[in-house]
Amino acid sequence: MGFDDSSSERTSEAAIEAVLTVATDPVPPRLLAELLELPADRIESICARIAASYEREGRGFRLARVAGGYRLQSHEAYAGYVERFVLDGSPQRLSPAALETLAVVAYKQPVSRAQISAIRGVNADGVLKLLTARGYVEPVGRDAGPGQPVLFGTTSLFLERLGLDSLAGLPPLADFVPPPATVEVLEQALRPEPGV
Amino acid sequence: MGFDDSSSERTSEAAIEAVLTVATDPVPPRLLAELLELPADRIESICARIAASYEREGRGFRLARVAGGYRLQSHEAYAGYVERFVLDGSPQRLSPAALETLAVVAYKQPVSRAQISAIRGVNADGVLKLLTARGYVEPVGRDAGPGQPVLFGTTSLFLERLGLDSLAGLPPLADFVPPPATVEVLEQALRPEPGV
Amino acid sequence: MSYEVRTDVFDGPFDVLLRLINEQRVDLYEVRLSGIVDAYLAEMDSLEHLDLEAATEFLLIAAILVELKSRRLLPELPSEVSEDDLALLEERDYLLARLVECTTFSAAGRALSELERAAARSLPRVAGPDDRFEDLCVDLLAGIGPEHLRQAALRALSERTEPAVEVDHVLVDEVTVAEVVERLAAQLRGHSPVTFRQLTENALSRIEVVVHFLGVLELYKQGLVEIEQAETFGELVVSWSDSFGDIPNPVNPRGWLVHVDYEG
Repeated sequence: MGFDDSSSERTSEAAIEAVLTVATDPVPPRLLAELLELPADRIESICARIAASYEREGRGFRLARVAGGYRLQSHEAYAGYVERFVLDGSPQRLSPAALETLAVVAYKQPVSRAQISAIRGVNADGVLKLLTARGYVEPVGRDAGPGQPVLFGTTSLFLERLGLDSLAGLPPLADFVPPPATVEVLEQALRPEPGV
Repeated sequence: MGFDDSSSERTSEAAIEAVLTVATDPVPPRLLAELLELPADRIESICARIAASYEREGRGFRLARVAGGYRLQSHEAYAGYVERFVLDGSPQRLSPAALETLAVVAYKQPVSRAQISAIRGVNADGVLKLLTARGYVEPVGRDAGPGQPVLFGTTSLFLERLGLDSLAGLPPLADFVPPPATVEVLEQALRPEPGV
Repeated sequence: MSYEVRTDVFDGPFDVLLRLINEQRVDLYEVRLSGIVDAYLAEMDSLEHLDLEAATEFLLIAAILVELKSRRLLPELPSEVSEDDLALLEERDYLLARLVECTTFSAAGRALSELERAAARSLPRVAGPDDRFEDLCVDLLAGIGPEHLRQAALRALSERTEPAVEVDHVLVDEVTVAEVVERLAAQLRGHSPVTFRQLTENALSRIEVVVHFLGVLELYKQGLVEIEQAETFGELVVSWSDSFGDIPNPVNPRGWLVHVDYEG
């Protein structure tokens, strides 16, 4: 439980836990070091302590070191519950919002996360994560502009599931003209600087 | 630490933790009850215990009850770190006009566009469009009356973003009725002659 | 006098009125109505399309204000209250009810914003299942064909529009004037005079109080009750009118607080 920790040590532990809670991908120790303004080796030792405490307390999650970073993940001892949850509790079909996001990627690829969010009017992170995890969407490159945002496109699995040979098989949007605001957002992809 | 817990109790706690670690939406207690084959009230008490232990141990995450379910979220005490980590930043703030419309929908739902316009004294189309795009508001049905206008209500995303478990958690509208002194000011301003 | 008019989102006539009354703390009769009108027209011009409903609403309010103002400016008014006066009072109280309601929802909106701000300090976990559970996931695209995708793209890329023309009735509150008139008549008939305060002590909201006030006015208009007020701002005392005994039932009023028809 660490009652012998200094309070700043506890704060560092909790700050790392907070960041890992919201992270969707493994967080490199270097990034944690920047956030907490601590040397990387301190981060490593703090993370080791957190991991040990979860293990000792028999928590349902663990702190794993994967792909060059740390992430929270479910403990394999409870994989049975997680499997049933994924089967019963996770969406059986795409929500209308998710389908619309997928459609934007399909028709307007390559597009950045920020462009999708701007078109949809809501943060698209969660949906993109889901679509990527299911293999319908993947990163296809980076924009040349500042921050070099990742650009997304659809996968061959996506084509396969829709029964299409190629993207050319998507039914045309015909004479549909998007409203000016949408056009503006999309055109930014064609400029050297995305400005998003 | 709970070393006096039965081991099945510890298993239940950990199983819930494992499921909440992989969940992307609030998990209804009913679903947890099915997965763990426990009555729903047991689930509630186990979740209360988990939440209390995180709080007691000063964890960087907490177990919250929102939109009718449980979810893990970062602890607000470490919001500074999380905000720096999540570069996307917080969503754009809603204008006073949008907030007022959102309040009308929240408290009067299901409510038609014309009813909203009448209360606000101004056409609500644009603002409703914005709130719908943000995912805070959605059409929930049609009125039986003439023209069968679309009726709007708030979404579970609205509850999630406000950190509410259900609409019952909204502060009572009566709290916002202007105090008598204010009404007096309004009344006097509209008084055609003193002492009617 | 300057008017702060919002430029990004149109706030509406009630907000402008409320701002004038609350912030500037002016007597409305000393406000140059033309100033409000000018500010409004400028606002209308800046909108992409003319909002007929809002414009009509504003003209209605302006008309009520002009009339109230003109009456105040007249030195002598007949001592007895005429039909026209009553109608004006009704309009005035209708307006008051709307302003109170508008104020209420403004405050509620600010409270929602505070909730959101507080909740945003605690972000949810959305990472989802680890990779090893990927195989378990069902095909989310089952049953979705290219045409579904096309429709979704059209929805996502167009501004969401709902059917624009609606014939609708506006329900300001659950309590209708008609209901209140009947309730008041039952309460007053054959009983000793009561104060307006007593009549409304169980009211749940201020709007309801206003509706009761309108109900009393309606009964007064039909000659069924008498209203006395001993002094300015004093208690209103309502009594059943003896001359009618207990013969007539009150006629249901138009119930205009309940059914406001908007044409547009």
